[in-house]
Amino acid sequence: MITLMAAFVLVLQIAMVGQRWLVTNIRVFAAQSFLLAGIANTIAYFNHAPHLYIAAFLTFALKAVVLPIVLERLVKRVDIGQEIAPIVNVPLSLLISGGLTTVGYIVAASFHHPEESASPASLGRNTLAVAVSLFLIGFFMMISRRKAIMQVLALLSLENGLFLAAISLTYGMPLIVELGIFFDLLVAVMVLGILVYRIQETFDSMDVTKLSRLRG
Amino acid sequence: MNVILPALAQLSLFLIISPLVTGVIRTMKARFQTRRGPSIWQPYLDLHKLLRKGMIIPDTASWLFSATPYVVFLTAAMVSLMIPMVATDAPLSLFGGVLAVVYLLALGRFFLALAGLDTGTSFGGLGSSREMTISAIAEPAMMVAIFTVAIAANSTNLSEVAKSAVGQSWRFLAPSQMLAFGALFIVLIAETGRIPVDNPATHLELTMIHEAMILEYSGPYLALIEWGASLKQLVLMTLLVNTFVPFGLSPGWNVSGIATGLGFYLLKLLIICCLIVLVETTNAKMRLFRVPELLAVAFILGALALISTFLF
Amino acid sequence: MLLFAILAIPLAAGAMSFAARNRRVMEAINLAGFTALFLLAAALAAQVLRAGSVSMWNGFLAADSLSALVVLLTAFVALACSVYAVGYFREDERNHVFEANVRGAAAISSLRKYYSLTPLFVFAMLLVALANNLGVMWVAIEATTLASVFLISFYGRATSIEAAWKYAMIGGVGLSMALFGTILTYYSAHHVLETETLAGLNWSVLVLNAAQFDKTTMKLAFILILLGYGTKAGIAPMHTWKPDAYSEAPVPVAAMLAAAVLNCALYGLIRFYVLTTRCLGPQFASQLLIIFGLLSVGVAVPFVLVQKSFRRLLAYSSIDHGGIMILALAFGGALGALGMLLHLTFHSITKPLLFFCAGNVEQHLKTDLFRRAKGGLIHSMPVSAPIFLMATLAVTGIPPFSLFQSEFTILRAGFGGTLLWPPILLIILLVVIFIGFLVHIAKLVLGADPGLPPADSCPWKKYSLIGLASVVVILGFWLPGPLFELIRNAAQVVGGER
Amino acid sequence: MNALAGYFFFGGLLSYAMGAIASLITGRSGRLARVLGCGFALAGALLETVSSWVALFAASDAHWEIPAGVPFLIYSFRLDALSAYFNLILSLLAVAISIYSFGYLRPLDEKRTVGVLGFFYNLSLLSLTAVFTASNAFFFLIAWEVMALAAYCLITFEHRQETTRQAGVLFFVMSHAGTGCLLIGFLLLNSLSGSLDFSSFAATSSKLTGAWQAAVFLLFLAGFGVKAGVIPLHIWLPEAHPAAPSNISALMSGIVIKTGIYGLARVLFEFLGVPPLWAGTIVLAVGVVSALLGVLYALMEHDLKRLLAYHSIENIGIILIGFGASLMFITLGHPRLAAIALIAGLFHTLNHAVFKCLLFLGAGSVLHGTHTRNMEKLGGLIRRMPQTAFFFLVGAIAISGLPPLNGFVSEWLTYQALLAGFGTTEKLTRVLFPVAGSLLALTAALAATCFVKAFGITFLALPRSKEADDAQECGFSMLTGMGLLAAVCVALGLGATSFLPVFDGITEHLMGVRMSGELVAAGGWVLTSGSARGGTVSTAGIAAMFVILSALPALLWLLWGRKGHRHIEPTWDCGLPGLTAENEYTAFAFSKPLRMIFAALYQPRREIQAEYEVSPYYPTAIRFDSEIESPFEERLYGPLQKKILAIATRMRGIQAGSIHAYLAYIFVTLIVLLLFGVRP
Repeated sequence: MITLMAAFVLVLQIAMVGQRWLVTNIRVFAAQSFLLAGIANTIAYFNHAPHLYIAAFLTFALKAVVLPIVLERLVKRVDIGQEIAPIVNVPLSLLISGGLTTVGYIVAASFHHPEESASPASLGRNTLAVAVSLFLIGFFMMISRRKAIMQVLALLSLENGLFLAAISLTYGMPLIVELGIFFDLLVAVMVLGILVYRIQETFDSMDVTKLSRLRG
Repeated sequence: MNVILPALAQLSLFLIISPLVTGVIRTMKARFQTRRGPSIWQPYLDLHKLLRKGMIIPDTASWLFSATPYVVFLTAAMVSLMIPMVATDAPLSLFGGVLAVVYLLALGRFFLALAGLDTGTSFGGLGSSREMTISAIAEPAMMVAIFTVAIAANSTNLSEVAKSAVGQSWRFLAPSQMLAFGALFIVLIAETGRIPVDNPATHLELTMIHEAMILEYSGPYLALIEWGASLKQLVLMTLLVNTFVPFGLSPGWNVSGIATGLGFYLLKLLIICCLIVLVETTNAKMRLFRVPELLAVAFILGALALISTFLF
Repeated sequence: MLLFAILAIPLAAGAMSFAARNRRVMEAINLAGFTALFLLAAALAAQVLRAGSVSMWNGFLAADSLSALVVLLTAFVALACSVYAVGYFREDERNHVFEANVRGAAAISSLRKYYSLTPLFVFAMLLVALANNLGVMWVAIEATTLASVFLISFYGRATSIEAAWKYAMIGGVGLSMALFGTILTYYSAHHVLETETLAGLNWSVLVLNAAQFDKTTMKLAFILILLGYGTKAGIAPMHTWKPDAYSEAPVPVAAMLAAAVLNCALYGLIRFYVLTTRCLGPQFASQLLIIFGLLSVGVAVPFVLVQKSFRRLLAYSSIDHGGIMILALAFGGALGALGMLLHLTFHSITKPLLFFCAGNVEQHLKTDLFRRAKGGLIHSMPVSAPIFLMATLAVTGIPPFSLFQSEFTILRAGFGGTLLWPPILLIILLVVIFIGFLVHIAKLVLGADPGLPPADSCPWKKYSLIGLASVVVILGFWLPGPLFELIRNAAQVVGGER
Repeated sequence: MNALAGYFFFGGLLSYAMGAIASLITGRSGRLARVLGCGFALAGALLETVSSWVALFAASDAHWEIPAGVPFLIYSFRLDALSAYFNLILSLLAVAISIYSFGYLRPLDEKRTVGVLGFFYNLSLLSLTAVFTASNAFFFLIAWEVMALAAYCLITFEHRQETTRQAGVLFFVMSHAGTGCLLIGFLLLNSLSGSLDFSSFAATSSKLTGAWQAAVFLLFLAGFGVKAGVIPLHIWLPEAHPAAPSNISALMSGIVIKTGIYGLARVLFEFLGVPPLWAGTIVLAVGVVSALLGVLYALMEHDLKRLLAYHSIENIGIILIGFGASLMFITLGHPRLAAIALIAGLFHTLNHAVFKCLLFLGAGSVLHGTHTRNMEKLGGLIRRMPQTAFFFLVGAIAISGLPPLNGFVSEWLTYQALLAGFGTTEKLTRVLFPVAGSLLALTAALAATCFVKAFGITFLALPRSKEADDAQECGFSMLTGMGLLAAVCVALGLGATSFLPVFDGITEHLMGVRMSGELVAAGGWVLTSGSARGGTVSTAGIAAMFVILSALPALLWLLWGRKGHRHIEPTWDCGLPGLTAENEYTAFAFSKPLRMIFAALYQPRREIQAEYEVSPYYPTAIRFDSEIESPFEERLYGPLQKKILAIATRMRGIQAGSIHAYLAYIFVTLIVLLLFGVRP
């Protein structure tokens, strides 16, 4: 079941790659984060890892609710709901993300262990593959999208991949670390948000390809 | 004691013979050109006249101008004591071998060239420029030839060279020796400023070399320079004849030996003079910038001589 | 307690200067704070030398000699920068830079931004060095990025926003890779330690059982960490943010990025390097490090040879030095580790000097472009210009300045190894880099008098320069015994002997 | 004995250091800084002279180790014969230059920069001493680079001129590239011997064979060759030496380039073991080429100091001929000959140091008196600056290798070594020796030509410009400095035989033979080529003969010359009245024949523009200029530099400003490494 949810997460990620509407992208991201929270909960339930509940809750609160709202308000603020033309066109990007998924599986395949049957690794293997693919695809989205805010979003989805990896491999990091990470995430989004806003008002556009004055 | 007498003897011989050689060559040349020409004693008369006269020092010249004649004369005189003339052991051979000879002559030339520049006339500059150039180009050829000889005797000490040559009288027929001789002969022509390199008789500005440097000299200074020049010429000829064909060199300084030695020596000189005259009369003066080619030939000959010592 | 104080002081300083209402107070707070910090750092170093290592909160914070060294250097750089910053920003205010760039913003608010964010920035760096837990260390490093983004966009020019954006984005990606690496390390340790408490990521714990970690996972982990913290350290090809950030940030910030953040990033890298070598042996790590090291030094070459701005020139110099240290790590052995830490120390003392000189020159010329400068600065800047030339020679490893000693040590380590071509290639590249620097800076400093008005009047800027310069010169002839002792112990930590 | 040497040695170092600091501190008052700087330098130089003289004849090497406050660094000095010899040369020159500088730097008193000059002058003396005496590779490299640094600052001292700055940068760049080679070389030796100490290099030299030996040889030849200025690594030299103030040029040409020679001597004869034959051949060839090309380019110069700089290249070549021959003899197993060749090289090192320093100081005085280095503007100085002219003439005779001065002696020894070399092998290689000898002869003759030009055009006849016309003889201290060196030239020439024992220590250490006994005959009057039969020369004797024979002209006077008296009259000049400076032969014209003879090398380019109104046969104005090609700059270094910069410019595309590209770099790296990491 976890594997299934993980698969959904991956699908959503690829959907993001395919999706060109900014607001929709944000919503998809929210859904993805929601699913992640679900996964976290289930793992917490099955493997009696109480601290994961907190992680799950934080994920839900932050990634599925707060951040999307913040981002959407930012989008409203700088009113750019319109189309964004990616650097790599959609079919090709879908193809590439497919390739990246296979890379993810290849990488995950190397995680053989004597205690193959033991639960963490077994759910590890598959979800890890998903996690790695999430990471890579998120990374790829940062490269392929022009809009600053999309890059932020991509970065966040990439973080999602990490979160998935963490919970699936090791039932999440130690709690303090987990908290620290979330705190950083929050601040990061704030900082990036402000930067995006500054970019918008300085360059009258969100297109980061315009940011190419510093050379050599 | 046993050095001083020979030294005096050889020095005086050199001083006496050197103008004669110049005279002989001039006269012979004249005869070859079917002129009567001056008597062979003319150079002595010239020297006598010049020494008697007063002299004029250009106001642009410095003390170098006055110092040069002495340096030229003294270096030539000193060199004449370093090479075997009638006896195998030269009086001052210990003070310097063939290298010293070459470099002492170079010292004289150095000052002469400076004196040429010292007066500030364009002729002087022209002369010293050409003189230094040609002698510089002549240097390697001369050295290679000399090295061939020195290596054969494995010594740069001329007395040693002569001794070893006397030891094997017919060695000069060896190809290396022949080649070296040829090289050195060409150098001799260049160094003594003879046709086809320079014309000692001319004062035609375009072709002057040696004469151009000493244009401003007069009186005793001129005499010293001229005498020095003829000494140098004799020295080089002696070098040529005594290192390659050392016939009749007396092993020591005894009267009989000296007499025979002197006889042979004069004979050999006469032959060399003939050769020189032959060259001078049969060739025209070269353009200045053809001279290096001639000297290149000399260098090649010398190098061949070296390599042939390796082959044979 | 000491550790706590070290962390608390900058936080307090930050908060106070955020509350402060006028410039002098902020300056005073910062100066006082960082002076105190430096003293405490020295005390910590002394204590570590005595006791071996210090820790508190059952090992949540821990300082062995390596962390002590990094803390000391960070504190030193922070102090130097805070002194220089006073003069620097006063000059800016005199030139009405703030009004010009940030629309409608008063100078005071910009200054408050600087004076309150810098302590936070420093705090984060100190936490990096003092956190025993690798996860917390990651959090701290991420925090350094976040704290410094606005310091880079400080002047609010279009270009500085661009620089900040690139910094944030590339840094963000890099750090997420680092986080991934951390997770994998945790995982590979997980099977051995079977613990889910905090201790599972405590370096002091991990290093003891690193030998049994899962090999493949550790490989992947190290790769990710190398890329992640490598990004932060500006190792090619993740170096691209550096020139932009360094040339746009205010000089004190740039100096801190170049001299202190670099240390922190490398510190993080070293921690994992030790685990990796314990787990996989030196071979795997060093082959990667050699490639990245040479790449970084090599990538600097063309940009040093052909460069239009001296601020960016400095950035490439620190890329090149990062590469050198990475190579030192790769050459390994006791000598390599020692060489690396010597280089770390000398670099973070010499580099700020170079930045300060560049800052003075830039404020004097109102530009950082070579073609706008007419040369002959030595006439209008009798202090900064010669020191600039001196610092250039020092930073390119010309004796008698200290960086030559460390580079020589590193090269010895390199020639001690099996591969001879990397050190030889390194030497060649270093020579070329020196050429580039000399040509550029000599053109700037020497020459006929262009008739600029005399500068070098501001005592803050002048004496911070002279002081630092004399430290650099002295280091060339005398490395204080305790400091060398500390470095040697730290090298043993790197070498995995402690 | 050693203790004594030690006191003087460190006293000297201390004095240099104090001089540096003192002149830096007192920089504000120029006069004080000048006096202190030169004074301390002089004191230090004197102390060093004593210490190295003592050490030269000491029974055992003096060796001191002082721990430095820096990791791995030990200030370890070893004053063995070789070091002492070079230190002797250095201190000798330093004495003369310091005395000279008192007067030469006086015009700088108003400026504050004199303190800086004094600082770097003393610093370079300090580092030079360290270079010659360091016995630890790390310390040696530091001293080496400090020396380069000080030299750079001294060269760029008059940095207002563009050319000076470029010269300085060129020097530093080349020198640093050379240091790179040295670094590699020393580290290779280090990894072989496991220690940085010179003695350990020497101890393990037998282990050095095959490719390693070849690598080490080539690296050091290049590294030290740059500093010595051998062709084709010489391009910095004719730029840098003239650019510096003349007293500094004297230091640079006199001794700084000799550090390269010292390094070569140290490495080739001590660390290299038995070198392959080709090594010696290469050194010989490099020597010949440097000597010949050096003098040929010198001939084309009309800038007095550049001319002298090119002659440094020539003389370095002559020195290397000796070294190369010596190496070959070692390989062929003739230690005695090797010793003679080495002595020839080392002796010429000293001689060149002395007379080149003298000549540069002379050029400095000319510059000081006329403010120009362009020979075409000079002339007639022999009347205006008589002493300077005389000293310069001594130097010129010495450098032209004419008897009886010192240049002749060392060249004579070189010839002898080369001649003897012919017998050392049956292979065709033996022809190399006499050929090299004859080319050396050509070099010497051309050098004489060049100095006829240099001295004749600069000092003789009529002044060619106003500056030259109202030139002033320079002050006492400058004359003293030059006079001292001139005296040394004469002394080393006439007293060569009594100086030879100096080399015994060196040859014994390097070849295990003491030669002075065999090289001297006839009760110290005569210098032999190892055996009295082989060839002899006696400079003292020649000088004596000059005196004795001058009785001859006196005699002639008595016989004829009493009536004749001398008048000073206007120059005859073939009857053309009114000789002016325009009539004089110029330096350019003087070297014309050689320019045409060696046109293949020089590739002279000339252009003549004549303006005329009536007909081309009556030009109103003629503009003529001609330049010769400098092949190494134009064919080798120029294109290289262009290429490198072009590549660099192209590579800057990496940083094109697009964040997507930047992210892509990381992304690709990540994927590649991940796959690399998980590969089975």
